[in-house]
Amino acid sequence: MTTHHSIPGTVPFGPAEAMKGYALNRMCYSFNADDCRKAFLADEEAYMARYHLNDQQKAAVRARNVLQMIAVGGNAYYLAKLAGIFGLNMQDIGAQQTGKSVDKFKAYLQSFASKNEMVMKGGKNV
Amino acid sequence: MTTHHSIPGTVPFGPAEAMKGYALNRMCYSFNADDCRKAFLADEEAYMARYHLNDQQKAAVRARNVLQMIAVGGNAYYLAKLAGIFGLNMQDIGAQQTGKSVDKFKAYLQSFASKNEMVMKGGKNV
Amino acid sequence: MSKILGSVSTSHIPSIGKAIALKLQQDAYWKPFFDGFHKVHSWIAEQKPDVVVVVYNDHGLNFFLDKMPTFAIGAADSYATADEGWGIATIAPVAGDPKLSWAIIESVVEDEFDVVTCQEMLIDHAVTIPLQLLWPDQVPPPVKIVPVCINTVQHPLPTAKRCLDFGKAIGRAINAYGSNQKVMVLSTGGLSHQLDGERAGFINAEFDAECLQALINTPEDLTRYSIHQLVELSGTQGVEVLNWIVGRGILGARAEELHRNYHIPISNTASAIQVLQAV
Amino acid sequence: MSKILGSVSTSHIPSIGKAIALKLQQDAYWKPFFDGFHKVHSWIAEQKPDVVVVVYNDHGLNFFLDKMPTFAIGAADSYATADEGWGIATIAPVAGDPKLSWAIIESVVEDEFDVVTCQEMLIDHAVTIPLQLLWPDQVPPPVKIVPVCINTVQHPLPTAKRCLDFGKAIGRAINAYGSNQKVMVLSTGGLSHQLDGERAGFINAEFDAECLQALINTPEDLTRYSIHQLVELSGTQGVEVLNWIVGRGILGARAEELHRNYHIPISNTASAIQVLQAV
Ligand SMILES: [Fe+3]
Ligand SMILES: [Fe+3]
Repeated sequence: MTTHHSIPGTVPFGPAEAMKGYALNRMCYSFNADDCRKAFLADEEAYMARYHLNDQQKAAVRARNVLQMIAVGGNAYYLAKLAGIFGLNMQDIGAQQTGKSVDKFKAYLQSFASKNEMVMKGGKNV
Repeated sequence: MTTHHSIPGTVPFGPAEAMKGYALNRMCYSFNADDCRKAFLADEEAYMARYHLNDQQKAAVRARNVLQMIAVGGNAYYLAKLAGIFGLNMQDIGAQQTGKSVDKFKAYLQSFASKNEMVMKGGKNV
Repeated sequence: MSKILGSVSTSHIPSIGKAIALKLQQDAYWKPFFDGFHKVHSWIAEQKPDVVVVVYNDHGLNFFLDKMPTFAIGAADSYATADEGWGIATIAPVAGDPKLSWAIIESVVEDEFDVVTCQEMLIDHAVTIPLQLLWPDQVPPPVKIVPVCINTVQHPLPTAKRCLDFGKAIGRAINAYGSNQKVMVLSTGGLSHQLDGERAGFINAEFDAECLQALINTPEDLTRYSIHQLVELSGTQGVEVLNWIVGRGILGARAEELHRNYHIPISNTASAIQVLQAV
Repeated sequence: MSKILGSVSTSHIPSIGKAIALKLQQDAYWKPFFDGFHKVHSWIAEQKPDVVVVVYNDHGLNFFLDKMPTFAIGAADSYATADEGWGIATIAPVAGDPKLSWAIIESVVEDEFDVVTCQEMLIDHAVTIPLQLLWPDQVPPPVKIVPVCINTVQHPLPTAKRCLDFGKAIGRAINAYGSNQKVMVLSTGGLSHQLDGERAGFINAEFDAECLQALINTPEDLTRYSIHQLVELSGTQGVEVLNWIVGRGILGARAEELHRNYHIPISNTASAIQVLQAV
């Protein structure tokens, strides 16, 4: 596997994650179908077993903990479907992962707005 | 679509065939599954309708006519699965398409055996 | 001969779909974003494209990790949407242009691009939201589409150079295609954002500014970045800028920037719009 | 460093599978074909490969025209077989080598090959029959595999030059891979045959001889042929020789031919076996 310097707080979804997370991501991919979402909600444990999640993956899902899900190979694009089932939006997820309140996380995003004008002007003052 | 000089008796499976033959090939692809083969055998017309074959495709299948199937977009790799249902092997199909008896078709193939030695010797007398 | 008019590039953030469904265009949060489309609408009204080549990435609707393409091109009569699992509205199927699709596929394969050919293809919010933004009153839009899907999901991703070259190859195919159709490019995704990890919420306006400038007439400048550097500079999902790079390649050597909008934040993303006219 | 030993190339005609199941190896029709494997068996016994990169084409089991890849590489722990619809026996799953698969995938994508990555992949007779021919007494075989699937089904096909270059890129990836594994190449398909159309039964021994000679040390000579010319010269399914060209590319610049067998007809096909040792 290619190795790079690490980027703090960032796990690019590469071969190691793809192998490790396959079962979890496959379960999340199934949530495109409404009956699969319902089956998961009706019996979460049975559904995770059917998709062969390992113990760490099951624990991460039970804990609704996104960082744990990433640590066990979850991919953001597929995890979004699971987050949707739990009623979490992208700010909820961002807040959870960064240890901020949702309001603090939104304020953090808002703080970048001060740069809008610079970019509109062609980044001349970069 | 790219055009080339035509090769007599030969239709490379390209874009025109892929578009035209999609429904027929999709039906043939389903025959990987035993229950689909059984469903086809139980009610051929209903099965063809379910896969949206057009009238020419249905007629070619009803006639068990391989050249017709190719003319309506059938691809050899998928049609092989349909031929299997009809109990036709590659020599039966070859005979049908070339208008020979099966024995004549086999003899035709056998006639090339005279060249084996030339190829084994490195094609020196090519 | 078919003619490439230019390109519209835009973010495809899912929450935009909800804002459209709830008619929040005049809401204070949304107005700076939606107002960015007025000039896009007048440019489209003036240019009247017949076909739109949509360069995007799939978000786990049509492709899964069992068979993950680097580059995929749709070749269907019609492209349906479907449930993505988290409440994004589906829209009526969008018409395809399979003959143009196949002309592009034949040309780029001859040019040594190893594409996946999709005669059935579900399109997700990365196609439907931009189409709704460009033609807000017409669903389905009054154009045919050719979807071009880029892997931004599972590394290894295609390099920025490969993406630019892929776009150039598509551009050559369109220019050689013998129709009178007017072709528009629609590139979707980005700009900087990161949804996952402790760095979630990462945004990099300086790098976005650099990308927007380079995309006008010096897209080669972006090819010096490795994928790892692009992740570092634009975020794990900010690499969707690869879609913009492919789209820029299609336009050809020279372009003029007619319009730009940049607005932070929409959801967790630095939203951006850019209209480039081919010259 | 891993080492590329050489390659075995063989036809993968479905009826071979039936002959194996019915134990017809000594039958007059089959003996000239099966006898061609004695030297293959002794070469393998002497070389003891750990991993086999199998270059083949799918026959409508794992891929359909909805999503048709040009090049696909398996990256699974294990590859199952399945019902192909016309009586070919399935065999026990074959072990994969996902780490080598991913090393190849990362390297060839960096080298601008746009592969499909398959973490689940059904293998068909084009993989299982050659494995049974090479290890007749061991099912599953005592090796791990990396399946590499080439589109020979739906035109446009990758050009012969692109196939040779793809093989070379895979070879570079294997040579750079830091393991002590001994890697063998297994290319399957061909040689000349045509199943469909009024030209069904077409065979071209002269062209097959040219291919077998060129594959030893001048595979570039084959890249002057367009796909259309390859169809004309080797038949609609004879284009499976593209798999052999990819496999030859993997070996590197120089090879020595240790063994050849050529026998017409097996079913409708000019069957061939070639063993090349990397030098
Ligand atoms: Fe996205
Ligand atoms: Fe074959």
